[in-house]
Amino acid sequence: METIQDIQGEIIEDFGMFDDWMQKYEYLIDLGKELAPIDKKHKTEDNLIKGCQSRVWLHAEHIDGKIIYTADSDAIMTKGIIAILISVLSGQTPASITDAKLDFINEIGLKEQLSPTRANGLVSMIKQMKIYALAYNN
Amino acid sequence: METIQDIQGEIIEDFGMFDDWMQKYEYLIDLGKELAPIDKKHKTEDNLIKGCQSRVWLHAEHIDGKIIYTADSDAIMTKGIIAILISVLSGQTPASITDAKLDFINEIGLKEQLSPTRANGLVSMIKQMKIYALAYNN
Amino acid sequence: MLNISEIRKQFPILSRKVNKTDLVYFDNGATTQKPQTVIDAVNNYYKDENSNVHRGVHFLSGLATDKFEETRDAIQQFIGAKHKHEIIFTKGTTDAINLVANGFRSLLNKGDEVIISELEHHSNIVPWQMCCDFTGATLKVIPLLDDGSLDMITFKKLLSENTKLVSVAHVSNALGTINPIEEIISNAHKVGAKVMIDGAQAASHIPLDMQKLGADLYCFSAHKMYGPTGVGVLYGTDKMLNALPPYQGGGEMIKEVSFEKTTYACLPHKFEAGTPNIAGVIAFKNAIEFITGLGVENIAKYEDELLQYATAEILKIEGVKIYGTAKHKSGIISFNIEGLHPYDIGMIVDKMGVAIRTGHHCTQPIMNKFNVPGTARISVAVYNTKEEIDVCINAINKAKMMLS
Amino acid sequence: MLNISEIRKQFPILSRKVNKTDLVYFDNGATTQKPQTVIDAVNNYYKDENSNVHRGVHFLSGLATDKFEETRDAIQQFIGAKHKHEIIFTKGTTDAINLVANGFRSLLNKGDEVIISELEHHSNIVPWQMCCDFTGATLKVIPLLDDGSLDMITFKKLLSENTKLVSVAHVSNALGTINPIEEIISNAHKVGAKVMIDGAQAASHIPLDMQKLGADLYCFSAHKMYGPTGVGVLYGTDKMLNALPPYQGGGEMIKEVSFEKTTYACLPHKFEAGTPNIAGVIAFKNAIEFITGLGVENIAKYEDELLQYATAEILKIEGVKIYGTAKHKSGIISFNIEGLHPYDIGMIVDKMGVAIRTGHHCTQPIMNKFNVPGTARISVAVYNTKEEIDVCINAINKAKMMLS
Ligand SMILES: Cc1ncc(COP(=O)(O)O)c(C=O)c1O
Ligand SMILES: Cc1ncc(COP(=O)(O)O)c(C=O)c1O
Repeated sequence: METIQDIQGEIIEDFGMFDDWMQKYEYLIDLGKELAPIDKKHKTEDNLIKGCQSRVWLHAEHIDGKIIYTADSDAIMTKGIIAILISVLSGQTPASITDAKLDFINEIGLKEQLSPTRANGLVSMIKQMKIYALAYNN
Repeated sequence: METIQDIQGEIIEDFGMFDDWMQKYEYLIDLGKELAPIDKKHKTEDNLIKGCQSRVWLHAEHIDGKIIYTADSDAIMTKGIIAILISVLSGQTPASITDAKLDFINEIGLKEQLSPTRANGLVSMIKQMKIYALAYNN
Repeated sequence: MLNISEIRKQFPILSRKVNKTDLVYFDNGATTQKPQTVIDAVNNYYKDENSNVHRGVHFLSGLATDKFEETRDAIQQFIGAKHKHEIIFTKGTTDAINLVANGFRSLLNKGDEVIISELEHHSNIVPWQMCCDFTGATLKVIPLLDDGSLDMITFKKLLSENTKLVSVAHVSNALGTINPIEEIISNAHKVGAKVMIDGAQAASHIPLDMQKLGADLYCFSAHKMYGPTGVGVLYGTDKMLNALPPYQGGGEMIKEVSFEKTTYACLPHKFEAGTPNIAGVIAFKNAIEFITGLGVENIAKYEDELLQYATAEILKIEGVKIYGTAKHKSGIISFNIEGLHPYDIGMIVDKMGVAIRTGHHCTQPIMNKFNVPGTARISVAVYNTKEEIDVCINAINKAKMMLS
Repeated sequence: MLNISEIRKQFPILSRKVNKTDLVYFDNGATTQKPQTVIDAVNNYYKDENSNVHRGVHFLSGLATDKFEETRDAIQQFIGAKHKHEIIFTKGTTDAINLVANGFRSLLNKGDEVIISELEHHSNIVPWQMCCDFTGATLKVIPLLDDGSLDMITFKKLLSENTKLVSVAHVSNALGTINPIEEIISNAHKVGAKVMIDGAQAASHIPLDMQKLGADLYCFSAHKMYGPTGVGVLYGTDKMLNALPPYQGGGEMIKEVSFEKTTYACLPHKFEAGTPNIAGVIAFKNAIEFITGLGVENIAKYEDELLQYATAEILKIEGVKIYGTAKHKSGIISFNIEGLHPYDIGMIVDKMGVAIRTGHHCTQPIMNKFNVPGTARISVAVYNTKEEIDVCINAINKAKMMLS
């Protein structure tokens, strides 16, 4: 398994290839479409993270000392960003997840989307991912 | 008895002689000091017109078809302005008081003191003087 | 005829770039941009006039007070109020409605009824829920018809001698519907109910005459009518406002304070406790002058042209659905495109410089009625153009292509 | 050491003329003047950034929201609050106190007691009178000693297990007294009472650290601290604010609205219904930066020098009496001259360009205590100078001559 740091490096590299916002957004849309679906039974009210505009469902499982996340959103762009976050954090150990510094966010120009003042639920989602990890870390 | 219009003309003339605010204020202060005192028994809560800062007492009597005003204030500058208003309106008939246009106020540079937004009770006092006149006019 | 390109020049923000392209601002329902005269008035106030208002005897205090009160005069004229003291300055529409809803806590009893409608902004729902919770009064709701207009037949059935207040929007911020408020007022008055109108989306779009209209209470926000943020107006008839108890306690709203007994000042001060947004109120006058300079009728006519044009263009988009198709509409268009989330559309058109609003527009009951999580919304102001609508439609089409 | 002449240059209004002479502004307790950076921030906001905050997905909305929230961060740091969501934006101090006093309507019962003091501003009296009227709780008042300080012995006797809240000013706006709020807080907490501090006259004059201070609630107004009009802050501990019910209903303060059931948003949004004074909040950050740039300690030290100097000079005037001679005082001097009405003094010094406040300063109980209709008040800010004090004293002497 690659480390969180490695994966972040690859993502930065991927995004480095784009010349403009359109390519970047198209990539996000593709990622969103390809995101492995969440099991229907996990798309519950309990797993719902409410942003103001797009809804995000997040589920976490602890398998062989690793945490596996699945998620969904009703907005495709949000789903694209979720796909990236899952590719970085899913399958990692609880400890490495709680310690993770997600500095790739700044470098790929998604800082705005992930600003705590934005109303898309993604910041709460990252927080929730870390809370799950923390819970399994004990 | 001079008409309201005549008296206003004289006041404008008086004030025309002053070169600066100091002379004007000194004159007002003198007028304030010389204002005929209100009868103590008329300095009642009922006759009190509350401005925010200086208190004004106003009393009116109807004698021989004319209205005689007496008034007082705890601030001397206010009293000076009252003295002028009384010199214009006291001793006139109810009808001429209710009809009076007090345009001298603008011309002698007291407009500010008598602006409806100023908190010295003078605007309410003029209103009250007219209300008395109106009452006696019926 | 309005000269729109001259009007645009008065708005400095309209020449800024967003994401390297020209800003196309269609989020006017949320807040409008400000003309230079309004910006200058704020600037001048702080540079040359700043002082606390009322009570002060020094020059600046007098100056600031006079200018502050001049805005009250301007508003009185603008909305045709009978008395100057019927104009109360608030923080905004929300503040104004809360002031009234709080006051009605002492006027309502169990068994009384308050009527609002299904198309209200949350600001005209929640305060009444709180008021009814408190008093035991019942909240009744005028339903929406499928075209986004009010079901007036049901409204009339809801009215009874128990109805104490009807509070409805003049114009719906989510659907654009212009409600028949004259009819609502006259029917409500027949049963002895008071009427409050939320004019947040109407005041710079529809000519107002309070004395003709006969509403007991009417309110709006400066920031939605080319004016500064943090200023609103509550109009109420002398009689209605005198019947309401004071809202906030503090300086300026009292006549005399002692620990034994406090007496309250007259209107409008009774409802204006604390230092107001002086800069904002003073500059609001310039916004009013901007509007009256153009003429509200002219603005309404031009905005209606934009509405008709934009509606026609949007309907050409395949799979589009417009929410709110009532006969009487103001310049607001809410829509969705089949299979797409409004958030995604908003995000993408933004990259092309186009600012539209997406979401529930603080009108969740409307979203529930149409069974959507939200909509994309275009709302126009007098400085918008048909060319901008074209840019916007192009951007939406591009977003649609990228997302499909 | 502060460079006052450099500081003065940042305030454009200080170079204006009043009645043909230089403005000498000593009405800072009512409102302070604004530095160029604050004026520019408002200007830039309207020219380049204006948009409604929160909820919007387009560029300007994000920009305005980020800047709006940056002010919240700046305030958190400025007052040493533990959490960002403990900072609530209000219209001003009066609005903040009313928000809290309204909330305590659901926390107080008959038999409970609220303690305020005899030196409070009406804004910290009337809301509690209204709250006690409503709940049947009793309002107790800490008396003033002759020097204008609180009678702390009586205060301790007033405290009991019935005391649910103590609300006092940090600094008296009429007397300048700095109250021993640390002692008040620790004593109140011992009996389990909550403490609210009205910091309107303290926030730009005395260093603040909420976590050290331990107050449950603290509030202040931007316009009294070099910031824009129409903005205030209510600080409350997470725990205290969560215990208070929402105040105004509207947009932004809700999680979900339906006619059956409305749920409220988390802090700080729960208390921020409606479109806020966005321009004002954003520019408030620049005022905070102005203050921290100089250092509150440095400001306090310099203002104390001005206070000492002015006090000594005023006492040279024959027949003068200063109200408020407590040991711990902020830069506020209230006085009267025997036989003269403060209104007359204020009117005359104004003609010499000197702006002082006269009247009851919204503290009628203090006026009653000292048995005067009002006082003349000098209140200093960091841009004032000893030379200005000289000008002011000269003007007062001249007024005295004219009036005697
Ligand atoms: C001690 C004190 N409390 C409260 C207030 C009220 O502040 P605002 O008018 O900004 O609401 C003031 C302002 O005069 C004050 O000096
Ligand atoms: C119809 C309607 N009512 C009330 C409001 C609330 O106005 P404000 O946020 O200015 O208080 C709005 C603004 O969105 C609105 O559109």
